[in-house]
Amino acid sequence: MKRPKPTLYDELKAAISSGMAPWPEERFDSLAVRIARWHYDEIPPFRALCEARSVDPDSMRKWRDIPAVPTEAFRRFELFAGDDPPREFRTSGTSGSKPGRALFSDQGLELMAEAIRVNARAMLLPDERATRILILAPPPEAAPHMIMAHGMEQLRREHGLAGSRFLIGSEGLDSAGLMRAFADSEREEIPLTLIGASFGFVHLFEAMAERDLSFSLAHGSRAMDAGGFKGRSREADRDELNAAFESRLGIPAERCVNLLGMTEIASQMYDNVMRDGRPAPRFKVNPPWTRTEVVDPITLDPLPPGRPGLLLHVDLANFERPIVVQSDDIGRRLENGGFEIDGRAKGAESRGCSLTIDEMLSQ
Amino acid sequence: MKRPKPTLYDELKAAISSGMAPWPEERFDSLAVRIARWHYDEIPPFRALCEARSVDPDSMRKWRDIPAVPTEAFRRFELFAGDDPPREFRTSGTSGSKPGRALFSDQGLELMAEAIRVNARAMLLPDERATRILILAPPPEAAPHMIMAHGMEQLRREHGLAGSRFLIGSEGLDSAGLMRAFADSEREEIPLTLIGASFGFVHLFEAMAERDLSFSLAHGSRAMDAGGFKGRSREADRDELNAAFESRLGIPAERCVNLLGMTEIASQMYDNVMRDGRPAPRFKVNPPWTRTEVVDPITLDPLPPGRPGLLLHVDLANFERPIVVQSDDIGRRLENGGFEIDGRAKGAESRGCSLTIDEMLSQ
Amino acid sequence: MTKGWWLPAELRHLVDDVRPRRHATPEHGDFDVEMPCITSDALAEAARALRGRAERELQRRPIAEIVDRLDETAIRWLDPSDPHRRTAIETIPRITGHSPEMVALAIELEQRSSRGDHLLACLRSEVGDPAALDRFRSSGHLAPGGENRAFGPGLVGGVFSANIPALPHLTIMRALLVKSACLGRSSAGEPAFLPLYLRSLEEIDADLASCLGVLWWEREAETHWTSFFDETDFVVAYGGTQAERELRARMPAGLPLLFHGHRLGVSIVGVPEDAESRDDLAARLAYDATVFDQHACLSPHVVLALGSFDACAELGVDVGRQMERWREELPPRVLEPALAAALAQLRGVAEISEALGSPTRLLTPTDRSSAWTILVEDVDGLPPSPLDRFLRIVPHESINAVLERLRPARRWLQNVAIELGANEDDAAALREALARLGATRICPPGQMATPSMMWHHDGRACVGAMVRWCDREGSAP
Amino acid sequence: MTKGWWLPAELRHLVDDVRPRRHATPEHGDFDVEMPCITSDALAEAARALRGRAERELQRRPIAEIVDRLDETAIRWLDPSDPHRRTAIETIPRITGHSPEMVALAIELEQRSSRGDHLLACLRSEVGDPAALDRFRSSGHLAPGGENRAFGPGLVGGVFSANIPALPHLTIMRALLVKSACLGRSSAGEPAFLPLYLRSLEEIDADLASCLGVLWWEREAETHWTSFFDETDFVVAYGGTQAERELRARMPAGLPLLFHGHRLGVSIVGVPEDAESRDDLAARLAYDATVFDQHACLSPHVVLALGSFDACAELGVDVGRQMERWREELPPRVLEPALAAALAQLRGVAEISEALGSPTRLLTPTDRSSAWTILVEDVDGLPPSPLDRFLRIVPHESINAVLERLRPARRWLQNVAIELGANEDDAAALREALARLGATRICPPGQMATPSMMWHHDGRACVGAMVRWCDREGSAP
Repeated sequence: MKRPKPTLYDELKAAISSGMAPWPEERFDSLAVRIARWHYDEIPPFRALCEARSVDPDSMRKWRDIPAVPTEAFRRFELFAGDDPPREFRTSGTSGSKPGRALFSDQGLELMAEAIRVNARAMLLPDERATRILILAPPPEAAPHMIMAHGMEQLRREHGLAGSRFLIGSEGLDSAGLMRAFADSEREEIPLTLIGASFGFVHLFEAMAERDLSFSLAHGSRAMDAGGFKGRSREADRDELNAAFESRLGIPAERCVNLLGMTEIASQMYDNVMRDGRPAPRFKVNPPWTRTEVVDPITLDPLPPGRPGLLLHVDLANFERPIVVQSDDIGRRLENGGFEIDGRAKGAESRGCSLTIDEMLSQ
Repeated sequence: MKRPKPTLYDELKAAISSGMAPWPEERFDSLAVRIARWHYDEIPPFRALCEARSVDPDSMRKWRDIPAVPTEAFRRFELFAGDDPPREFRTSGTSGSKPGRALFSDQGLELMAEAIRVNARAMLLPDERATRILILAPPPEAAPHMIMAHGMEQLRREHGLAGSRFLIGSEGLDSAGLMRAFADSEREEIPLTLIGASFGFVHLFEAMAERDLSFSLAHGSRAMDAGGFKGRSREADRDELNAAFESRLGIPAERCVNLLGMTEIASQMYDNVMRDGRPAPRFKVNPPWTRTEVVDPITLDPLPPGRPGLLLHVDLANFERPIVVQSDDIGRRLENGGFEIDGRAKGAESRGCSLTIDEMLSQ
Repeated sequence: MTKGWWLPAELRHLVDDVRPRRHATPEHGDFDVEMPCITSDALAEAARALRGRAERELQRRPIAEIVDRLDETAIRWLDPSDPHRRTAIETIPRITGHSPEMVALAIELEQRSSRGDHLLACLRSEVGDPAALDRFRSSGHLAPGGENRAFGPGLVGGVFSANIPALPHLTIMRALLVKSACLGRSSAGEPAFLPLYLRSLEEIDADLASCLGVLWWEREAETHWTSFFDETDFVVAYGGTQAERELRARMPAGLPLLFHGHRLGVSIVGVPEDAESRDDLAARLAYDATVFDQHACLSPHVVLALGSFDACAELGVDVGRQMERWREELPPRVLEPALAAALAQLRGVAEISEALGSPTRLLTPTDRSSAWTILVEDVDGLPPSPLDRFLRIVPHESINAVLERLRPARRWLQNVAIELGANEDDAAALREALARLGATRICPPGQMATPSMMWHHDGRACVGAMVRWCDREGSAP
Repeated sequence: MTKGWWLPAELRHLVDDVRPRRHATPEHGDFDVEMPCITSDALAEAARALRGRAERELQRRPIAEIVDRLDETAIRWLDPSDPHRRTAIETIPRITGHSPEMVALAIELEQRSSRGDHLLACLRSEVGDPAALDRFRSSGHLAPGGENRAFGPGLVGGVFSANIPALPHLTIMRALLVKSACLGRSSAGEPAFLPLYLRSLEEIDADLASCLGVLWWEREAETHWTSFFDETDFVVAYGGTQAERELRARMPAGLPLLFHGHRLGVSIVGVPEDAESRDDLAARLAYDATVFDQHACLSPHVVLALGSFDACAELGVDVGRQMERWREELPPRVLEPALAAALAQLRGVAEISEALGSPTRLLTPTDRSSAWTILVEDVDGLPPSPLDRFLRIVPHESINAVLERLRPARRWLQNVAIELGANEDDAAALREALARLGATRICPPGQMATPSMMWHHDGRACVGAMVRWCDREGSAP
């Protein structure tokens, strides 16, 4: 039978619900190891990886003993320890390649919801102010496999004032509706929470600049952008985006948070600025049921602060899926314990004239 | 001395001022021949042409005896019998080639103004209704050499209600101002007279179609478009343009007149529809001090109705410049005595791969 | 009704329907040509089918056999009794206004240079060893043991202009010479010749013809252009500057294009002093400006003459006399009113200039007909001719003055006929200078209309440019 | 500071100022290269000046003399004591991360094929008679008496990618071979080699070098691109799909472009049964994937092997051993973190697959370093390699299975190394099939990195494509 001892799920859920206070290292390791041992039994590719690395369940004592599963493995293997029938989310993927898949049981969805709730309250809504939430994304009905839309819908449902909604329909962004909502916020003093993909905001501000539009949104408004600028739009500087939030909408930098989220993990890492109420320093914050390490890409050894390396995430809320996930994002550890993500690595430029995967798939 | 016997100028001006009633053929021929004889003395290239054709002043008895001067000659020679200092208008010309020049003394300008006045009253303003005149062209200050702008300014000054104005500035068309003016007309019931280049209206309606804009202008509104679609914009059907006037602005076809005007002659030929108060048949009308013949391009013999040929204009208001002008426009005589202009001839397409003048100059 | 399209029998069902398109010439009045109605999807299907046919049919054929078939076709077209030739000579004048005599001459000239030996010489010039189109062939250029293999692009898309009567088969031949299918969009201005040519090829070798097609769609039919460009591997197009702009705007990036745009031909001559030589030269100058009614990219616009105005005027009189002779043997196109109107403008201005005593001499037929115009003129710049047998003769003091006049037009320069008389050193220096300036063909007067298949059209290796190579290098260790 | 630009002395004043651009490699840390600051007007002026120099300087020189000077330059670069060569070998590793040994090998290989006899052979192959670049030459292809004259485009614009170290001089040589000036935009990723090459050419022949320049401007500097394209007559560019799109969007219609985009190399081998043959083959497969750290358009991404999975795994072990050997002789590039991260993903998945018992065998150095990776894998499709010595070996049952796998990648196919063992009939059929599919070069394993100057790069006659012809036809009457 696939279901774990109820106590593990309940214990984890209770721990997450307890809030954002740091956890004792032992609690984290104990939960991590117990989940990984369960995964060893239930997720054959994970067990294969353990075997390849000569790790057996008993030898796992701390989370560092748990082999990291590469995100690429989510494309190639079914990595799921939960109940059927699962809910499936997918990575957007490069055209031509299989998408990565993240499967959730109802229980798993509930756990993710709790993680989102606790994290968002602390990092995005620390003032507990009710806002109208406008989401520059398609609604979950239109994008049932998009984990981002799922999480945003939760925020809208749980925290949004009347009029909170998704603004991307089958015809693209409802710009007119969005401009009206900006004007309403300015006039009626209803604060907004704007949520969307980073490159979507870049396009929005470009379009507003062309028409020379700007608004002064109600005090208390805030913005959360997710994802990077890579690939889909011209690379834009984070400072530039924040400056546009300020100049086009009157949202100061300390109320603009960037979010790191991935389909392959259930939790997200927010910027600290909204929580700390100041625009600098800016870094990503791990909720206590997660860890992010900056490691050497080949040896996976942790790197000292400042050195660029691969981001390795541990997310206990990923409960039914591998909890130690090796991304291909590059970032740096900061002296203060937070971390930041690098822009797209410059490497690609120097790949010679031999065909690269991206090149071939983009055709 | 260059000035003609005062009686000739005064006689001509009085005749023009007398209105649109047909002239006895004798009066027309007598004035034409007297002007041409004066030109023989004062315009050397005209005299040279007469000599080449073995025409001497005494042998001219009817206007048909007067050699036609090609419009191309306005580029190559100074063709002016009037007083100095002249006012100069220019043809737009193809880039790279010299523009054609039409010179006017003060007296000549006065005569042209009278011709414009009498003609416009009959053909554009037969209802004598005051309208707000909006002109989709640059004002004369900005286009001092453009004969069209000069004539339009006269209409604005003499017939326009307050708010009549030119709408093309250094930044191009003031679209916003124009849309406001349309809205005002609709709301305040002030009829408009729209005047502009045909291809300018084509662009306007394209832009309005993109934004799905339409207005119902005040009753009594009308439009006058001048020039064709050739070269500057995609060839558009006259019917299509008239349909757009109706659907975008609510101006019915019988209130849309096309105007044939050329820098090389002082008078214009309007469509009959506004005068006749019905949309069909549509043809060009010669004011009584002008004639337009459709002739064989090589022999210059008149062609029967329906046969396409070259338009040859006789314009007594051209007083100080050659009055018989051979254009390179193609048109047809109608059975009812009016004439119409063909679209750009199809000839160009079959010119082979040898370089043509237009090709070379357009580089 | 004359057909303005052709597809191999098994693809004809792709054309839903046909409709007449009316042509009107001043001479013959209205004449209808049957044009095809085809959807953009069917167009794409036709293109794919033609490419597929070429892969199966052309790749397995020795190139020598393909050349033989084209040669047979040319031989038929050179036979005055050939029915397709006769149809072309009857039909094309009713569409383009060219005289039947001129169309017959065009067919004669074009098919003479379409013979097999010319095609092979073209391949040898531009591809090297023609058999490399059949199999790997040992190469004299690579290191010992090296081999070359040559391929055409697969499907050549042809976009034709209403150009010289009976010329567009050249693109078809070039495609077949690299074993590629060809799908053309005919010009609405002269859609009749290619279908006739393809029918004759079909009669000779239906399998070969099954790789070819010619269709037509509206210039504004964007989805048709998209289908066409999506399915073609190489585009050969003819037309003017505006047509080129439109084409490039529609083409996807990276699809190769050989665009044959408008070009300028000129003659450079010393005016002979003795009347007999002058008359001989005049006959050839007149012929060059007569053939194809001056519509070819090779046709002369102007004679740049070394000599005084008076000498040029004498030459002009001689050329005029010869023009009159050619007018009888090869009657001219009757001009549409718009072209006649433009001619009347130029003549009128010249008449005034001449009467004013400027160095200008206008020569026209005694009946003032539009059949031909010679304008001897000391003009500024290099005004192109309005064509249809309108030839300027411009006096020059020196070869340098000739070159200075040509310099601004260098990018359009195509064919230059040269005859300076005795001084061969001057001629050699002039040829070199013209070649540097941009001329792509140099010949004596009288031969401007007869380039060979080996001539580099627009200076390009038009067949070579379509070839993709595969080289075998290195030897087993 | 190492210079990232070069202009002839008399044009250097056009560069207003210089500024350092920092390169960081994991191995060497930060390293600054001096990049030029130039206005778009000055860029246009430089371009015009270079074209003018070429008209005066190159046109009057016999092509044989130009070839001799390029030969002398190659000889210098082949001399290990040459100071510019030594500077290149010291500098380029600090910019690109390639090892000095690899840079030295790249210089060696590239300059060996830049010798005069290779250049002349290239001209003979693509232009025919090289002397037609000097004067009219009688042609064996035209009718008797016919002559050809060949010209380059005037000014070739080069847009370089940070490609193989020490390769971009190829474009300079090709421009000079058609007597054209060349102005390059260097790649920010490797701007050091060309200035060194141009300095050595300047020392040998300052007049020749005075027709050449290499500059740099920001990718987004629109007015610079406009100046550049307005003044150049032919563009040769290297880069990926995105770079090509950007370039084409910026280029004016009709400006010819030879774009060398990304390409795919593969090896097709029969797995030898005896250990010695297998080891010999493995050495050459490993060498092909090692040279240029696999960055060349010719480099193999994958070995398509005829043999069982187990045979492939044996071959893989041998290739791995040889990779280890080359790792010492030609140390690999140290990967940037992003590339290492991508490699770690691929390795991680392979590790899981293998442990799950899939037909997968991952071979890496014993220290798990990123130096090389062999992945024996029965994979779907044709996943390209992430490069930097990552080689897949994929088992196949038949040659048809190999061809089916390659078919979807036909438009990227470049170089194919073939070694099937004894069956030469199979090899001949395979070569023909690959050539049809789109391969542009076929060679034995071990020779993928050493194409000749006569190879048709991307299947094109890269020098021939730049030539404009003027033909003399017809004889005096």
